[in-house]
Amino acid sequence: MSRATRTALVRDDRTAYEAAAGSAVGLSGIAFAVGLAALLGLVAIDAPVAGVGLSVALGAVLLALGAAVVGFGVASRTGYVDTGPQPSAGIVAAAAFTGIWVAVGAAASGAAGLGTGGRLGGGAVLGGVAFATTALPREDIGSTVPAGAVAGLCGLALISGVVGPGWEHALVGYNATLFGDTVVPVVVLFASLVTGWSAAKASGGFGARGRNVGAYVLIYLVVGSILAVLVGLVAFVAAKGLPGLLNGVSVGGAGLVSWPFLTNGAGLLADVAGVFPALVGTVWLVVGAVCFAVPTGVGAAVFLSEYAEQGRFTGAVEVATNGLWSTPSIVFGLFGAAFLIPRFGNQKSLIAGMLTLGFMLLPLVLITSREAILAVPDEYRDASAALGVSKWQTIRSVVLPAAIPGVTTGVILGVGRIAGETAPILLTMGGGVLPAKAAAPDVLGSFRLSASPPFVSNPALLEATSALPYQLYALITAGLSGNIRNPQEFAWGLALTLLLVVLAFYAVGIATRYYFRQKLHQ
Amino acid sequence: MSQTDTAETAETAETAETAATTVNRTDGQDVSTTAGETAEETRPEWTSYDAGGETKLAVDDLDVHYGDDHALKGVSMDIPEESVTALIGPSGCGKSTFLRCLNRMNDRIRAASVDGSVALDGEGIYQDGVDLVELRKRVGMVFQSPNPFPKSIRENVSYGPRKHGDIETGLLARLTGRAEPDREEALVERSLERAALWEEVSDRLDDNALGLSGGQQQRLCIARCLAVDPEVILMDEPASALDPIATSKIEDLIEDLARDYTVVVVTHSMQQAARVSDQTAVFLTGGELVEYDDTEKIFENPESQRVEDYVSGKFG
Amino acid sequence: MSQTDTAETAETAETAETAATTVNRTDGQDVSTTAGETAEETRPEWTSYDAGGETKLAVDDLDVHYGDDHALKGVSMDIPEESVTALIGPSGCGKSTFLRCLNRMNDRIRAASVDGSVALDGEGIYQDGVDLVELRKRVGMVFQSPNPFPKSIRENVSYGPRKHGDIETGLLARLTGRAEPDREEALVERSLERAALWEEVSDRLDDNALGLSGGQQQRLCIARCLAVDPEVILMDEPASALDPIATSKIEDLIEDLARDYTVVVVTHSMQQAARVSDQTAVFLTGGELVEYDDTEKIFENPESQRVEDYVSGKFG
Amino acid sequence: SGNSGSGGDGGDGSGGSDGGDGSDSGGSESTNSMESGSSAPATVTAEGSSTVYPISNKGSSYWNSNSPASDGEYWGSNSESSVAGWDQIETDMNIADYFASLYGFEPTGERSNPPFATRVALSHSGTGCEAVRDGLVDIGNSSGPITAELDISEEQRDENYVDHVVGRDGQPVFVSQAIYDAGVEQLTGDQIRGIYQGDISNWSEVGGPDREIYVVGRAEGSGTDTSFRLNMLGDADAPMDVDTRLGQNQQVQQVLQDNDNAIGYMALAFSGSGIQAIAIDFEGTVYRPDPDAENTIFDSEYPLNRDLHMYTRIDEETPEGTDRREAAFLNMFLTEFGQKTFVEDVNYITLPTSDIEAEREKLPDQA
Amino acid sequence: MSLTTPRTDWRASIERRLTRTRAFVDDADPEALAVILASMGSLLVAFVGFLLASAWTAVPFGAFLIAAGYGWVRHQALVARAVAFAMTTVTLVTLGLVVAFIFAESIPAFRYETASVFGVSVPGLGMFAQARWDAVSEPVRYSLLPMIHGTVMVTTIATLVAAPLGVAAALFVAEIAPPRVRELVKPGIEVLAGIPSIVYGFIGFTVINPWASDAFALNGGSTYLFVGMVVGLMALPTVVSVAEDALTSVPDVMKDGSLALGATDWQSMTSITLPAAFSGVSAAVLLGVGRAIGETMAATVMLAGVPRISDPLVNVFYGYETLTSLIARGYGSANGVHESALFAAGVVLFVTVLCLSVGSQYIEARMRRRLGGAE
Ligand SMILES: Nc1ncnc2c1ncn2[C@@H]1O[C@H](COP(=O)(O)OP(=O)(O)OP(=O)(O)O)[C@@H](O)[C@H]1O
Ligand SMILES: Nc1ncnc2c1ncn2[C@@H]1O[C@H](COP(=O)(O)OP(=O)(O)OP(=O)(O)O)[C@@H](O)[C@H]1O
Ligand SMILES: [Mg+2]
Ligand SMILES: [Mg+2]
Ligand SMILES: O=P([O-])([O-])[O-]
Repeated sequence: MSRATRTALVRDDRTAYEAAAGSAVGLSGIAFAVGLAALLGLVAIDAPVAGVGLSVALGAVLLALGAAVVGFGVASRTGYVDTGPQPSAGIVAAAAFTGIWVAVGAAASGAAGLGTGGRLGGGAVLGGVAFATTALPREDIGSTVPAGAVAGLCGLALISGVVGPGWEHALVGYNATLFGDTVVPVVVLFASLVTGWSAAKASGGFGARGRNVGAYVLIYLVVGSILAVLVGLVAFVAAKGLPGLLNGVSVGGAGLVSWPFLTNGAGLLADVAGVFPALVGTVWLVVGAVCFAVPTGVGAAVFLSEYAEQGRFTGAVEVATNGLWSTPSIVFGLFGAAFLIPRFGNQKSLIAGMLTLGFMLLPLVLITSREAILAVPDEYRDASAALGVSKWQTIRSVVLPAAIPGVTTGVILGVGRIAGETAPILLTMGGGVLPAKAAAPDVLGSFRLSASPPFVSNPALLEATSALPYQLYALITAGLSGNIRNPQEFAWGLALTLLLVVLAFYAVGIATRYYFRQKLHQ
Repeated sequence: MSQTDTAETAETAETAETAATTVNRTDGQDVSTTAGETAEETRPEWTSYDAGGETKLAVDDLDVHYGDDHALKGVSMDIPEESVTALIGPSGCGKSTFLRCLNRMNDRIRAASVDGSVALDGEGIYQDGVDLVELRKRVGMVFQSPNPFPKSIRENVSYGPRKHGDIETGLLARLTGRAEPDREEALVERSLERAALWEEVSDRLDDNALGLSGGQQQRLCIARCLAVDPEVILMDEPASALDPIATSKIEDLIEDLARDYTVVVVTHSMQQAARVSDQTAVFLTGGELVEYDDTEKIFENPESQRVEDYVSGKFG
Repeated sequence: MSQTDTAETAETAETAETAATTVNRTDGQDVSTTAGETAEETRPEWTSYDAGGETKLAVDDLDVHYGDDHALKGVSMDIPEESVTALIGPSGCGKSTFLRCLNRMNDRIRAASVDGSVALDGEGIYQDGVDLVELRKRVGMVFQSPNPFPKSIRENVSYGPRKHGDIETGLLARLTGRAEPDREEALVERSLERAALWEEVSDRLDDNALGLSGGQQQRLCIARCLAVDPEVILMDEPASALDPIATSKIEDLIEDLARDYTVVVVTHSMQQAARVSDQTAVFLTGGELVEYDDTEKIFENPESQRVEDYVSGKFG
Repeated sequence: SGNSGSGGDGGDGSGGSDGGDGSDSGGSESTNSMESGSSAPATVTAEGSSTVYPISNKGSSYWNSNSPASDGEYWGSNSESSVAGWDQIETDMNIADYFASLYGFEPTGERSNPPFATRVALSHSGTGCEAVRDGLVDIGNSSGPITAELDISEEQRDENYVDHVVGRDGQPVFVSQAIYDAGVEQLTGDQIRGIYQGDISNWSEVGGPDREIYVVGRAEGSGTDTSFRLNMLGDADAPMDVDTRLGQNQQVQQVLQDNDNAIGYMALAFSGSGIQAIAIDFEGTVYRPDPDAENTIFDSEYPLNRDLHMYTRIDEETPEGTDRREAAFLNMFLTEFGQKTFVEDVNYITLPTSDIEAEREKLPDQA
Repeated sequence: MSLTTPRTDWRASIERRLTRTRAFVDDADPEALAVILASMGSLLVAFVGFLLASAWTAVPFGAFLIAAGYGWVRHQALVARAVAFAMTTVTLVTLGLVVAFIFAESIPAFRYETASVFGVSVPGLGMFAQARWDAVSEPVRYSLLPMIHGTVMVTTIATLVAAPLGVAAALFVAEIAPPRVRELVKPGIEVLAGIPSIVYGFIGFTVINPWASDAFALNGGSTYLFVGMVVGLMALPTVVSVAEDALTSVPDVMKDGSLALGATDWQSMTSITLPAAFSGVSAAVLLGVGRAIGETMAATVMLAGVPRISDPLVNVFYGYETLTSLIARGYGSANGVHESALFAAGVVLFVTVLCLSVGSQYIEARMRRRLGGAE
């Protein structure tokens, strides 16, 4: 048992082996990054590198990595270095490599001109070999040799130009053609992932520790890519949108900023076309939705967590709210169109949009408020009750104040979500593609009293109004035209404005939560 | 504990074990709480103690169930006015349950059902039409762990009176000239002084109460309770979360309070019960009140063998 | 505890209070943990105990901070092989912290930072390049509350060896004929037997471990730890959640284990420490190791006045 | 004609205009907002066809800008430029003031503040026809006949709607530049039918390169789609088989530019770079996308040639079908100035003078 | 449980409720009762008025505001409770109305698409029994199959993206990341949830579609492949945050137990944390799938908009139409049965997502019970 096979408590300083494996991981990482750059078209696969095309150079790297990885395995197996491999690489690795090699086999036989049967056969043969190589020998061989072989094969394909610049392969029956420009980077990405994982295992000395390192390398890569996508997305929209957004910005004498993109409409005579009406529309939408959803949601949350007996009724409401929460926004749109529009002047209107978004916001507010109220310690309620204070007084003076941080955070995050919604307002609110400044709704100034029912009216609420996400959609479908001088710039500026508005809500929401948490933990 | 005890410990443990096994064998039931008692019949006369003073709370044949769980079994006892009554017993024996029956805080526990009667100054508090709010104004409660509201110290203390409308504050009151900041100030000072906290916090009444230390928080909760001016004060292990210094302050305070109030205190520390209480009730596993008598009597010469075992630390 | 104690209690309380105040006055610092000790300088010779046997774990000048909180102050002690070392002291004095330093479980606590050195068989476990996995294989740990995995009893016990590759199971191993169900079976049986659990569970090894009672779960956790065959077993209040019967089983087990293993056990019960340990270390408030000696010596004739007060129940 | 729901409430200036008004600087854009007050006539609303949209939107923009006669760029005459048909107008009033005053509205004399605002929403013909039918808007824009859009008889049409034709479109068929360059400069009607009914799927079948054909259609219910089915495939409900359907004309143009194997039908106004209109051979007659050719798609002989309509509705309040606001606005398009500025300049075919006269007949008498 | 118990349960609870109501009515101040009756009554009337689209709705609503305002001043506790109850009812009514209207509006389409099996005519069967959607030319048919196929394609690809990446990222945030990194990554992923779908759609339409068209020589740029990937990215944050909650709710002592036995972090994660949190993690994936199914705008602007089934079925290089994009694109210009068919698509969406939601709630509740029992 372990006492007999005990390995050293303190590992020596990094051995040459670990260092080599570590550099192999690093090299795989670089290959991965270059592959990504090539996929995104940042570098061309036939760009010259050290006298050869990038594709050939990458092939050489992959071949070297494959060889190195196999070397790590062999060195460990022959006892040349001290590692702690387990008897087998395990069923997961075996399955993965079997899958990979079945695909390779099928593709190779297909390329060799064999039919479906040939492909199946080729796949099965190679898959079987891969399974045996992975599963049967000791872990150090099982997790390096198949990996090295994959990388080596990919490398050879690239070096020999079997796959390379100008290569193309029509996917018969799929109406698509694969080109070297996309396939080479994908091959590189894939092969470098495999060698990276395998080399990471080697650097961890195989065994439990090696698996740990291997898994971590993959997970870090995944998270890194997600974050890269996030940052890339925001940066891309920002880079494309900033020229439009900042078009004509100037600082006046009294420090007054003139920001035409945000304060102009897209009217015929406007110097710089702007998104003012849509911005105002979005603000009113949010205000309206909040006015409907927050009192309703908080009220219902209070009733459910403080008054109602926990039982079938509250259970049913919980199922209902969760159901509402996950209902697709377009369904809310349909509902708004069928229910609200006939009731508000029979046309798409601001108030129909407000209420539709309010319906969407309602479950969010209800769920978060309920959580916040339930999170208020019962001690407070007991303490208050023990002082002879009535239930409502307790709710008002103790429970709600303590729940406010949670409610606020939930509302802000919910508002962030609905502010960016398009589908519901597409069906209920509509609005113009390129509205002029005067089309911005003037809700406060439009209240009218009259002697006949409905006694109070507000034409601004009853009119179709644009909002940022809707305007973006309308621009996409209508195509870019109109009086705008640089339509592309305008559209990207609009997209950036929308993104900033929504992200601002999120930032505020997250910061609020962080602030209250800090305050609580003091 | 004398030093000779240590030599005995191994023995004690063994006794405890056999005892526990016995309990198990005779009852045949699962002992989920700390046990280890000798089997013994409780006799009614052990609990029919009369302190001599006016009876403030008369408990008669009180049974409490949590669902199917019989937590308190036919408890009867009279709690005298202006004195400290201690409730002791091993964990889970129903001390807190009993205490919560006295101001009907058990009503807040869904599973709990209470039978029997409790009378405050002769008026049954479990009869129909009792105003819970009124009852709890008269029977205040201080909880095991300090639970001040996340408000300022001042607001914590004046919370009860404000909500009862004894003190009017707020914009409306100020506009109509009904606000009485001076009366509030006086009340806060008096309550904090009684709770022996005034000196420590007088210069920071507007700070958040959560910034106080545990002992200060506990005294604040007592002050908060005093501000409502109750007649009975129930305390559930009021010092369990505190360090010795804070504990001794609370103990002094309890003795002090007994001059004007009827104090009922649950404690897990026999020393504390011995120090502060006038009479002591011992509950044992299963929710029985086994013995109720002068504190001195209970600790020096209890009737019940089990109580003797318990107070001498043989189990629990 | 003898019956005469009760009469003393009032006095004791007062002594404690004055003592505590003294501490406050001399230190001038905030005593946030349980205190009530007489002021006294700790002398190094009180802790420089040599048990005679081989030293298994040598702790030298260990300091632990949680953020700004100094939880353990310059603790040095040598823990001898194949014996039971008890750590006692009031709540919050750093016993658990000390224990977690011995297998570096403190690394998992974000705020914790450790200075000083701990050597296992002469090898420093806080130096660079230490393999935590290897360390924890050699220094096993049993937690305060039983924490079995939500798996079958068998899988719980064989979890460690499986993960270390000592036992192969699973589809692939079975396919390649490398599975050793018999060896696993033997290991599980041996470990459960050592943990005095085999008889109770032998016929339901495939049941979920969460279905066991608290005491059984705790013994299962011990068996799980034994299956890895560590050299040192750390136990943090292993009986605090258990009833007396289960407790005494665990205590027997500990004494038994000391024949082959080095056992370090934290306990809040002085009786337990006295019953099971060979040597006892007393930590007092502030994270100081005040005295470390033969258990008998500590309980009968400690050098430190504070330790004497503590073991005789004057505070804590 | 019907009023929109909001119109009844007494439209205010802030209800504003879609197609754009505004002024030279962003800052003063808001001047038109409140003054008009609640007593002003309701906004004229229009909705529908993306084909008609360039005409009505440009008209609406001009109207809402209410530029003074001295502003040679947007209305009227000054030293630098002369305006088509200006000699028939010769006024010193602002543009909307002038046309509104013809129907008795009080001029405001202010830039960006017309006597009443106009607003044009963009969708497609089907939607526009429905909107005017349901009384949601004053004017329904349509590039297909309302009879086909709403599936009604001509009697029903004449009973309920007034059909104002403001211009004409020679609906061309476009291909991607690459296809045109590869030699597909002309197709027969049958070939196009084959392509749009799924019988022909490769350009090589019609003399082009060996590439699949990316067949682009317009949204069902759009006038362009209806006219195309009607005029090319023979029936407004004829079956079609396309690879994608796009919302509006402009988007078709973009997709044709983005792909190098596409074919699509559009309105004339949307021809642009990167796409090429092709000549179509209908039973031996080749119609070329060139106004000067012998047979041209600008000709009314061209089978795909179609009228661009603005429908108003007949109801109790307006038995004539067109009220004064609508008439004032529509009349602007039926002048020489309007035909040049709003029809020809956006690439459509102007109406012959005789037709203009006939159209003006449908409007109520001027004040 | 026997069959009779629930019924007696019901009766008992109704009786209990009745007695409680009676006691409440007896206890309460008559004026307070009157105020509550007035405010609740007028709210109800206002609601009915609104349902009937009456112009008089404002009157009872105003009455409600006045009564509630007056009651707030005089009988705050009771009125607050009544209003809170009314708000709960509003929430429930909202869900009820959503269901009622979507279903009601879809009835004509289901009627139109009645088909018969074994002589029994089943309304709506035609929508699933053939594959033709053509709202214009004869025979006019409204099959939802092409859109369901599209939705399945998009959702599958999205799940393939969101599930593994989401679970990996959740593991990272919950278990692996150093605290500082976690504090950056967690809000970062939450922010990902905030990016409006139309922005994704815009990027998809202007950048990805043209690129895909080029890179794969496609006939047009719309592909289920890339729509699915974009939608997967959108569903990712849902998966991460729900799965992360599940992972962190596994008690620390379990992980500590594993580590103290000398297992590596990765082993502890795969053998202890993930299995213990399995239901929570699968609920996370289900919720993510739900979001993917309901995602509208990206699909609408990126897909071709032709109701067709790709050939072969799994051809991801075509992108025709999903249920959501069908609605978004078609609503407004459709009328009659065509419009009703869009509501039918909404019904299919709603029911599917509701099932997923209920399923994930059930799974989560099970996990909570299991972990609760573990303590
Ligand atoms: N809310 C509750 N629901 C169900 N059972 C309860 C509840 N509160 C207490 N019990 C049960 O009632 C019995 C008595 O509990 P109680 O809290 O009164 O004991 P106690 O004497 O205060 O113990 P401790 O000293 O541990 O506080 C115990 O068995 C306990 O499990
Ligand atoms: N995770 C942590 N973060 C911050 N401070 C901690 C943490 N764990 C312990 N401490 C602090 O360190 C000190 C010692 O704690 P430790 O848990 O070691 O005490 P202990 O002797 O085991 O007490 P107990 O008998 O109550 O378990 C205490 O002041 C405690 O508040
Ligand atoms: Mg208690
Ligand atoms: Mg501890
Ligand atoms: O003119 P349409 O937009 O309806 O084609």
